[in-house]
Amino acid sequence: MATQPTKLTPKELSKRPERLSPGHRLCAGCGASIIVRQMLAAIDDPVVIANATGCLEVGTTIYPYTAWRVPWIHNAFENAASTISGVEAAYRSLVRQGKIPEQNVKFLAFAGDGGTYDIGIQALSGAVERGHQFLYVCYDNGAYMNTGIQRSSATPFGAHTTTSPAGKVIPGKQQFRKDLTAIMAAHNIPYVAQAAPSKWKDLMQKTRKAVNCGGAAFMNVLASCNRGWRHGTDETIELTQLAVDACYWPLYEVEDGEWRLTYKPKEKRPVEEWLKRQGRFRHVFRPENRHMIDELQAEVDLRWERLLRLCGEA
Amino acid sequence: MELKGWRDIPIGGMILEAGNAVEYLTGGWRAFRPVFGQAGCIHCMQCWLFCPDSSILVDPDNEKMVGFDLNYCKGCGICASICPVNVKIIKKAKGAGEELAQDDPRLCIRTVEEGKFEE
Amino acid sequence: MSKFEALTGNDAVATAMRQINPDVMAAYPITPQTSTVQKFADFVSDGLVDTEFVCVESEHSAMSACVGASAAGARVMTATSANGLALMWEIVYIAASNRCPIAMSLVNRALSAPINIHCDHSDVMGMRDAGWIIFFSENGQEAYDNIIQAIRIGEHPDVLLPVAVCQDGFITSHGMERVEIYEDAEVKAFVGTYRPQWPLLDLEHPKTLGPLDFYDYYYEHKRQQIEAMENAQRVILEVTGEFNKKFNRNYSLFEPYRLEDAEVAVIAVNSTAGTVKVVVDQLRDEGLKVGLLKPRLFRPFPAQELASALGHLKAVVVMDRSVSFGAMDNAGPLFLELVAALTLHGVQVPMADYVYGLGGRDILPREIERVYRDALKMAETGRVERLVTYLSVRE
Amino acid sequence: MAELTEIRWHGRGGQGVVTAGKLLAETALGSGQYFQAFPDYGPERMGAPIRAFTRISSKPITIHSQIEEPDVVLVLDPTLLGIVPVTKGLKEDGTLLVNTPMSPAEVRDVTGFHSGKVFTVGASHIAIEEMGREITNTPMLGAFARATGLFDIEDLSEQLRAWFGKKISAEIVEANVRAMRRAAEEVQQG
Repeated sequence: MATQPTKLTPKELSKRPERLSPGHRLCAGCGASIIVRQMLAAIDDPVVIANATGCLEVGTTIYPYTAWRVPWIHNAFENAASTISGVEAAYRSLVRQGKIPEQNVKFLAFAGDGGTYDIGIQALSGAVERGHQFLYVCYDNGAYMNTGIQRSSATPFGAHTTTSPAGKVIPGKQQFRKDLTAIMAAHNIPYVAQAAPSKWKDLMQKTRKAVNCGGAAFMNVLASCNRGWRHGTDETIELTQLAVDACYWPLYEVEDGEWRLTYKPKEKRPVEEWLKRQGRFRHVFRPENRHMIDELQAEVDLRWERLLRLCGEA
Repeated sequence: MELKGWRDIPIGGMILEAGNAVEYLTGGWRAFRPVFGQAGCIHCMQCWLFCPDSSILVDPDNEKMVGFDLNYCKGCGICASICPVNVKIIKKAKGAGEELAQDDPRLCIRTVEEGKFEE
Repeated sequence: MSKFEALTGNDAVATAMRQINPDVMAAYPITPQTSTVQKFADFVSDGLVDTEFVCVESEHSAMSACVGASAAGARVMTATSANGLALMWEIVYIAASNRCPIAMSLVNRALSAPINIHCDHSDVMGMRDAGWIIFFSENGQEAYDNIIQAIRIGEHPDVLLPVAVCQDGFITSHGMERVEIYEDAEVKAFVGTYRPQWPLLDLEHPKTLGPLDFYDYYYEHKRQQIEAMENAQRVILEVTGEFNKKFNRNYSLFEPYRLEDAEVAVIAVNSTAGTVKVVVDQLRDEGLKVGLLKPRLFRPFPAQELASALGHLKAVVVMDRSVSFGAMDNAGPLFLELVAALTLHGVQVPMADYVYGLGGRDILPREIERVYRDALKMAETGRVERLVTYLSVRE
Repeated sequence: MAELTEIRWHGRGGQGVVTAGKLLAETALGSGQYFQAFPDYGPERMGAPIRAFTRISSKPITIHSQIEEPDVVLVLDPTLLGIVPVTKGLKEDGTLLVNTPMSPAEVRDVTGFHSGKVFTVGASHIAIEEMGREITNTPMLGAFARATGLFDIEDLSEQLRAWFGKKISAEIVEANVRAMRRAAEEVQQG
């Protein structure tokens, strides 16, 4: 009798052994480790994980210590997807040849937005196009946080980073965030989703769909970073949810090409409310920059309307 | 862990003791600490869900939240901010908390192995 | 019973790969190695191998997937050339330091720019210090023999290093020659099954591979790599000996050709060594005491053995098919390493370097004959007129 | 059998020049000889003039350089005569074999090669008649065998069957064999 999957309630989940041990060196209040803990808690099957270079990798495996209680490999910055595709190919081959038993192993790759939107997008696109059975998770904290908050294509419009500083002439990042989730949906793979740890059940249900979709899956998960976003260490979950309610980070899934909204805020918050709480946007509240808030709001609305249409909700 | 020579470590940079990060106590990072009103707790385990450092201690048999693992808690205060009980029973207090540990019954310091809870 | 076939160097290597039947092959096409991967793809789609063939989107991902698969516990092979190897650069070093015994067919081709699809050794010479074991092959037969041995050498517990087997792009990779192909069962028996000691897919003993090393441990891990490279020569001779016995071959660290009683010798690798042999025979017919030393193993570099094999000579000339730009006299890397090896092992002999064949330019017997005449003059006068000569470059 | 015979093929991309070289190599293998067959690779686009090289010997061949002074030159495409210096480096007593309706004498005038032996054969014509397509490499092999005496027609026929056996229908294989044997008969020397 196939054992029943663990019920998705905090009580039941809290009984399962932690796969990411305490003692890792991610910053206090880090969104990424919450995401990893929640997603791994949702997967009952054995997992093998690849990481790209980045905060998660650095913070969890400073030799001779490792916080990983599951098989884990880091290769380089731009190849989490191709590395895990090699591990998955080995598993497929060794099982097919009867050299190791089939153990329903789930293969995951975790990488930050820099490692996914920018330097790793080619390996990601290649691996999903080849149809390896794995889930690629991007913990999107909106910049190269590990190396000191440099701008990535995931950095929000207007945000201050060390390579898109809020200067007198150029006030912060001038481009809108690359919509990577839509790009991955265009790969027509079985499962793509955007999620956030503040809506933990939604994140966990999506994780389960992703690891059981029978093919390549991609999840983009908002990971607040109090260092980079400049907010209090205790505001991680609150600000993550505010981004969702402001529809800057909508929660939806694309299952076999079917777009479905999985959360609709009762009251859509103005994006300004989210910006106001973060030091990286302080400069847009100066009179001469306020227009940037409107530009960002317009873009957020444009993308939100488009998403509603795609999900048949408009 | 005292430093080993090259003949005494696995080759290829491998780490063979999974999860040995538990030997590294990050509790020392705290500037704030969680203070816990055990009586008012409804054991909803939200704090367990949102703790970045797996530092919420759980008694799985009785499905109860029983305290914080101050060996690792970095004092971020997320548990305090998301605790759904209207009168916040987890507060973010100044100080790392060690000096209060001994006398304050509400603070429970436990070392945790594999998520199991030991007295 | 082995059989003789008309095979290009690429097809010979592909045949070896089929017989080895690796668990995973991750590769990306690049001239001139491509027909190896094409041939292997036929084997895969005809069900002649059990290999999981990962057709990646770039060489960077080829080596990345190889590292993932090898770490997982699979026997892994790949093939590349020139710019492809250059794109793998970051991961070539990681493969070696993760101690992944990946076997790679490296079909030598000039590095860009300008882009050039023909043969020279700038690619392998560029990665010679990355921690890989490196073999040279004069022709398709040697590439076939070397890559079979590479599996056993790389996977030996005292070594556990990746191995690159070189051959010359187009000249031998696309040149069809007579190749002796051993029986499948014999090759299979020789390579045996791969028993990884710490496979990532061992769920009972979860491992972390690729941690962050600070300055407290990085050096120790590198010292382990040095130890592996030091063990490699012994293991290579053991495996080579076993191979020679089983398949009636005569491989070693290098091949001396009419060297014992020679006064002067040329040192050349890969296909050019074959052309040099023809010239040696001609000059020997004229009564001139000339010989050739053809290195096979390049990393680890058998300095001691090379020095003792060349100790008796009156002049030594090295032929380099690449240039170390900005190194002493802009000489070639093979020359620079041999100068060091000989000098430090007490062999004081006039030495000169002839850089030739860059970007596939042909090297003709008469040009090699001139090299020998220069060497004979050097032996006579004891003087080196020109340390580095760029053969056949138009002034 | 001369110890080492060096052969240069001239043709255009897509005319099976490289395949012809390999066919010859397989035949040499069959008769216990050593050989090398290698193309002069450039971007071999359809129609572009290309060269291929073959060496055949009774002893192992270790040389790995281009052939500068071939013993035999074969020209698969007559239109190359005016464009490519096909006889460059051809040995004094060498053999030139051209697929052309011209006579050997006319070929000597066009190429200026007045020594050695010149053979001509209407390989294109034979190919079209026997195979319905202008594939000249197998007929030229027949003419080559006859002109140089290096190979026996029967061996070549067997080799063709073995080589094409799996790849194309028996009917086309036989057409190739017929074309090859006809070229062997119809080749003229002058």
